[in-house]
Amino acid sequence: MVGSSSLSIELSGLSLRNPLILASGILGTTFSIMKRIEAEGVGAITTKSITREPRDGYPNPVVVELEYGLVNAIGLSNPGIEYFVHEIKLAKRLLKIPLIVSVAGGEIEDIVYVSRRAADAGADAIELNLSCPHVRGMGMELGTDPIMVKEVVESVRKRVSKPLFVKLSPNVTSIVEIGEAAADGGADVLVAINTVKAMVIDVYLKKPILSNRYGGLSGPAIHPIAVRCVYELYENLGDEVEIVGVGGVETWRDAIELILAGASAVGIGTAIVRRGLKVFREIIQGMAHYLEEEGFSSIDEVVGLAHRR
Amino acid sequence: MVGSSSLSIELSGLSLRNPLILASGILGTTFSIMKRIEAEGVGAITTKSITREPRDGYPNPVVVELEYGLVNAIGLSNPGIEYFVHEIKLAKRLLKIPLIVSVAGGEIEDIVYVSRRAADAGADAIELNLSCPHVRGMGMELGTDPIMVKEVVESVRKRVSKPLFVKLSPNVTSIVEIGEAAADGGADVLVAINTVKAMVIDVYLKKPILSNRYGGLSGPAIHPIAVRCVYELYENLGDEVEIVGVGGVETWRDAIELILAGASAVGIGTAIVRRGLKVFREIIQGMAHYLEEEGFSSIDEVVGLAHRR
Amino acid sequence: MYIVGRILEIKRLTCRIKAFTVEVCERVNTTPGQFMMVWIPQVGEIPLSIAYKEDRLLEFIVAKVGRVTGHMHDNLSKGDRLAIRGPYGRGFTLRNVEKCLMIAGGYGLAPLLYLSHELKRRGTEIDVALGFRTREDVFYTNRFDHVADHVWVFTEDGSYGIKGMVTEVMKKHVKLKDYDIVYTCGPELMMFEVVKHCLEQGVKVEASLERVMKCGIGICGSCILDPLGLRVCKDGPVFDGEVLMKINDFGRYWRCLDGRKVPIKSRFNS
Amino acid sequence: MYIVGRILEIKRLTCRIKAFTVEVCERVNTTPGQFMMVWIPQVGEIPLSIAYKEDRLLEFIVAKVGRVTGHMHDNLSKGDRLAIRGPYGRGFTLRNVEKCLMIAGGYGLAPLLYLSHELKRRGTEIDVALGFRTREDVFYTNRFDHVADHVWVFTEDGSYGIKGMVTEVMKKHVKLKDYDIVYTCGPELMMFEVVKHCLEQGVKVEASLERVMKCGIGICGSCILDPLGLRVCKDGPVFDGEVLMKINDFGRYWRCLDGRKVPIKSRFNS
Ligand SMILES: Cc1cc2nc3c(=O)[nH]c(=O)nc-3n(C[C@H](O)[C@H](O)[C@H](O)COP(=O)(O)OP(=O)(O)OC[C@H]3O[C@@H](n4cnc5c(N)ncnc54)[C@H](O)[C@@H]3O)c2cc1C
Ligand SMILES: Cc1cc2nc3c(=O)[nH]c(=O)nc-3n(C[C@H](O)[C@H](O)[C@H](O)COP(=O)(O)OP(=O)(O)OC[C@H]3O[C@@H](n4cnc5c(N)ncnc54)[C@H](O)[C@@H]3O)c2cc1C
Ligand SMILES: Cc1cc2nc3c(=O)[nH]c(=O)nc-3n(C[C@H](O)[C@H](O)[C@H](O)COP(=O)(O)O)c2cc1C
Ligand SMILES: Cc1cc2nc3c(=O)[nH]c(=O)nc-3n(C[C@H](O)[C@H](O)[C@H](O)COP(=O)(O)O)c2cc1C
Ligand code: FES
Ligand code: FES
Repeated sequence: MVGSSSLSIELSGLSLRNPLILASGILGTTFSIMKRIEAEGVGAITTKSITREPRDGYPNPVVVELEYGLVNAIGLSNPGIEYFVHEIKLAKRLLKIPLIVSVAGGEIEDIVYVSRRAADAGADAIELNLSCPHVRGMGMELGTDPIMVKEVVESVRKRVSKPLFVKLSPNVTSIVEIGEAAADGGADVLVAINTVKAMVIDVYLKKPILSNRYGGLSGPAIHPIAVRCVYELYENLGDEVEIVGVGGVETWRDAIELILAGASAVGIGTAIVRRGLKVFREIIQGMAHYLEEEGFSSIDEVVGLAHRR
Repeated sequence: MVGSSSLSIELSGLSLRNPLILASGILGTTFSIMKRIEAEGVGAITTKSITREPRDGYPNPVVVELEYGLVNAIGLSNPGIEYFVHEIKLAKRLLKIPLIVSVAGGEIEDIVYVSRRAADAGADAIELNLSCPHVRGMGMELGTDPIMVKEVVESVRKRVSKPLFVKLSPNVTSIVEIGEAAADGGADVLVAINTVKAMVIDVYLKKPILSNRYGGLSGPAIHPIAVRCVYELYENLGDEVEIVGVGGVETWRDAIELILAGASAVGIGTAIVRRGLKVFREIIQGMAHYLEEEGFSSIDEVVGLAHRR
Repeated sequence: MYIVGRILEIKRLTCRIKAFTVEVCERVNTTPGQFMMVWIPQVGEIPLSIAYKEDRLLEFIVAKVGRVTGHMHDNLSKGDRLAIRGPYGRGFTLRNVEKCLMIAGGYGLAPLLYLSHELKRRGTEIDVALGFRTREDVFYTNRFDHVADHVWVFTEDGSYGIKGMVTEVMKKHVKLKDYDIVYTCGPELMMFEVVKHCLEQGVKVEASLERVMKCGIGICGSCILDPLGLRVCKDGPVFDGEVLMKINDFGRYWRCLDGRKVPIKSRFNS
Repeated sequence: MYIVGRILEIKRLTCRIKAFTVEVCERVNTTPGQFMMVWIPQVGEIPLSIAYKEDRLLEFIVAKVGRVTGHMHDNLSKGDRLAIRGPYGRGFTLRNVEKCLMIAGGYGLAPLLYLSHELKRRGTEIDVALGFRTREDVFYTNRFDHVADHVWVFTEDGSYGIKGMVTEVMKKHVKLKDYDIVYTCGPELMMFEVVKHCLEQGVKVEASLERVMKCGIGICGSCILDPLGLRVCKDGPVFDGEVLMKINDFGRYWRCLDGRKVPIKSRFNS
């Protein structure tokens, strides 16, 4: 492949053949689909967020397709860590690329427990998805309070030596404040952004479509928001952590934009609906072409360039 | 016009021939363009946000067009209240529809001053745009701190008897908390939402495009976010205040969706770029048709319907 | 986005099965074997095969099995609105089929009904075998009359038509090699038998699978088949028999709402 | 979104005026009179008329008047990149023009150059009058040679061509009634004179205006003309003379960056 060697990166010690990562919650449910996605060229895979106990998720409808994105409220449906440990082990046996296990929960001890089980099962990195309603936080999302964020991250950091990713929500007054708390807690990598809180109402049936009423907006609609968040994080925390940019990436241009903003790697989710699994290969080819055209010898050189005066 | 009578509303005591309002910052700069937009059928007009002193705004580029919206950072360019008073007087002489004057500033006393001058000049209502960096707040936006919001609104409320609108930013952890503060301060109407903080980087020139680097995302991309915000506000504050829904409205469906979520009226901004000034007439016709088809005798009956169990 | 539809007619076909004819506000492009996600506000959303289509009319055949289908049976009536999205998925092969056999179990006849009408238009010669448990379960056999050359109806207890399992049609009633392709839809164990036998006989076969579906558009991962990582909603629901034989899950494992696998026998009965 | 362009050539035309030929990465559909917003990263973005177009080549004629144009003159060189968006606005009338007169002042010849080539392709007979202050300011008169039937060049001091204001062409050198339309671009007071005279003579006239532009797409309100509420960026920059005569601002008021109006003489001189 054209210039593919120059696309490889090191992300918090993990070697990725290219900076594309399957975002959490999109298809990362079984070893079999992970294997298939690896064959499409992706650099690393994030699993669906796993909780301590199995969760059915919300009843259907759980997703609404819009012209420029999706609104989803799957409700963290997952088989629970006990069952998922086998999936991790199978995946690790079959995959050559790094496997990042996403962990969710409403209580610190659950999050620590799941993280440890996942790490022990062979996860190459742990990603904390802190957008669950926190039990002690009275329905408030864990990821919106810097004090709680620091506490959770610290607790996991103490018990898990693998690279620690923290996924940030854009639904906060200051994503930098939350990012700082995560970095202070010991996060190696910040992943930005999760979906943007949204709603879709059907004008004829006159009800919110999602069974949970509220959902998260993803896809092209949120791309400029993701670019802003990554840029802000890099400007303020670029020396302390690495950043994975996620949000509305559909083309190599979108990916490069996030990298210029400061992302070392780029997550892909919703694009799979609109472009199919071939989207990975398309973006990789486009990025390789861009590197050559623009005279870069490695994608590393592009990271954060938009900050240069 | 088909069923147009049933589209008329009362909004905080103002009579609107239909629920469409020109959003602040879009063309509401001179009496002449306001007159022209009135002729396109709009129900009320909001002016560009006016500050105490004239402001040049940010240097170009100040806007980026995307496929599904705009990112802008005009920088509150405006001629200052001293000059704008004449524009208000001319507008009031020529317009038959209500004129809402949007007011911005970084200091409470400036905001109160501009509000009073605008009210005295004949504004039918005052809308506070609290997304300016607050001087005392060390760069933090005035509109992101509930305590400051309440203080500002209260201060204006004391000196201005006209209907008081408060425009809310979606870039906060809880828009309901800010809305509550505004309602507590004495706001009659909450306007949601302002633009979503965003950024666009050119991959070849490798720089943020806007001179201010950061900008605000508007247009279809933010519509589901606006629907969510209006729904949340109506659920929590629907008994205390009226709501104007703004954000990505391009068709009558988008407008009705906001009304079902709880908006009494609907602001239109970016749609003018993509659909032209005729967008007002198109939406009005679509809404009238919807009312008939669905058997409503007045648009009032639609407000907040999506909340009904 | 959703397309809004209005129920034009509801027909009670058996005590467990009703047919809903829905008029939708815009034309949809569909092919037999595809499904739609049908949303009943404040109740839920489920995948349903397109059982028939004509202009802006869509027909769904709905077996009452649980919460949403129960509500559809008990509370929906003519004139009610529902919203649908789709069509989704990959349908049956339509090209280069001169002669085909369809084997359906229960409401599995739904996609085959639509398929038979579509193939008839293309001049295909069609034989159909429909299986039911007992006389009271039999429905819609007549809808195949004008399109099929032969229609065999089986009941397990022999209370109607031929006594026995519908799968026997392959072994006793036809010369399988005469067909370019066999299409099957119904209980998975039945389909498993059909696929296995057809492949043994060297006859092309396609089966339409069911799994729990959440997104319906290939991203949530709730309908994955191991070990190939195929998505029933996107890569299926219709699969080629050769592919199915490489899928361990086929005929063996189903996934619950939380994604865990359970043996298929325990939950699946026609 | 922006289209990225690379500067192929920079020509110094006078000490205040340079021509930039830019190769863009994709073809753009333009019509004479339209403008583009040209962005020089970390410097600024300004509106520029399209002065010539061929395939993926765009030519801009840039007068050095301030910050951005100054930077373009002093710091840009061949091979540099810039980004442009557009084309924007409404251009000149192209249809049903058998014979036309163009009256340009200074760099106002830019849109008329492109217009003359486009009209020539359509078989229009073209006469052109170009006005400059003095000999050193004269440029590009030859670019009209192959397309125009007559080219008159005026200088205010008579150091080149005909001595006098270019507006005199209407009164002394041609029979205005012979033309289907007069096109003009240049200092606004000059255009004001042209429009007024043409309308008095009953001849159709179009003029291309300049105002401070921020958005360029008709929403920021910085380019509004009172009292009709016309937007130069969207409803213009080319306006019909009849319309212009209803605009108080025309020839009288300019708007600053903050939106306040100032008398035009104080800021505008060719
Ligand atoms: C592609 C596809 C096409 C289908 N076509 C038809 C059709 O034409 N007619 C028809 O009657 N049914 C069809 N089904 C099955 C139908 O979707 C389920 O019967 C329905 O979702 C059950 O919903 P419920 O709320 O009534 O049941 P629940 O109360 O949710 O559960 C009752 C039973 O149904 C099972 N079930 C739950 N969800 C599904 C699901 N998504 N698919 C299959 N079984 C499920 C459960 O495991 C349980 O055994 C199809 C399913 C798929 C995947
Ligand atoms: C539709 C349109 C087409 C134009 N076409 C051309 C062209 O082909 N060639 C050319 O040289 N110039 C053209 N201009 C004018 C050009 O845009 C300005 O000269 C330029 O914006 C000034 O930028 P600056 O940063 O160099 O000047 P500044 O430092 O910003 O200001 C210098 C002077 O230019 C004036 N000015 C500022 N902004 C504008 C503006 N947007 N339009 C006009 N004057 C302005 C100021 O009032 C001041 O007098 C056009 C303008 C418009 C609106
Ligand atoms: C259907 C769906 C399910 C998701 N589930 C999860 C999840 O379980 N955990 C998580 O951290 N993010 C989840 N996300 C968020 C994505 O990982 C990603 O942050 C977001 O969708 C933005 O990226 P995109 O625009 O490329 O999809 C989900 C997104 C979608 C669309
Ligand atoms: C170019 C532009 C300028 C704006 N200026 C202002 C402003 O001065 N004051 C304000 O309160 N909102 C301003 N807004 C926000 C709009 O009023 C509106 O809240 C937002 O654009 C969402 O609506 P829309 O998607 O219909 O444009 C501006 C928006 C745009 C696009
Ligand atoms: S139902 Fe979501 S991937 Fe198939
Ligand atoms: S430049 Fe913004 S409206 Fe014309």
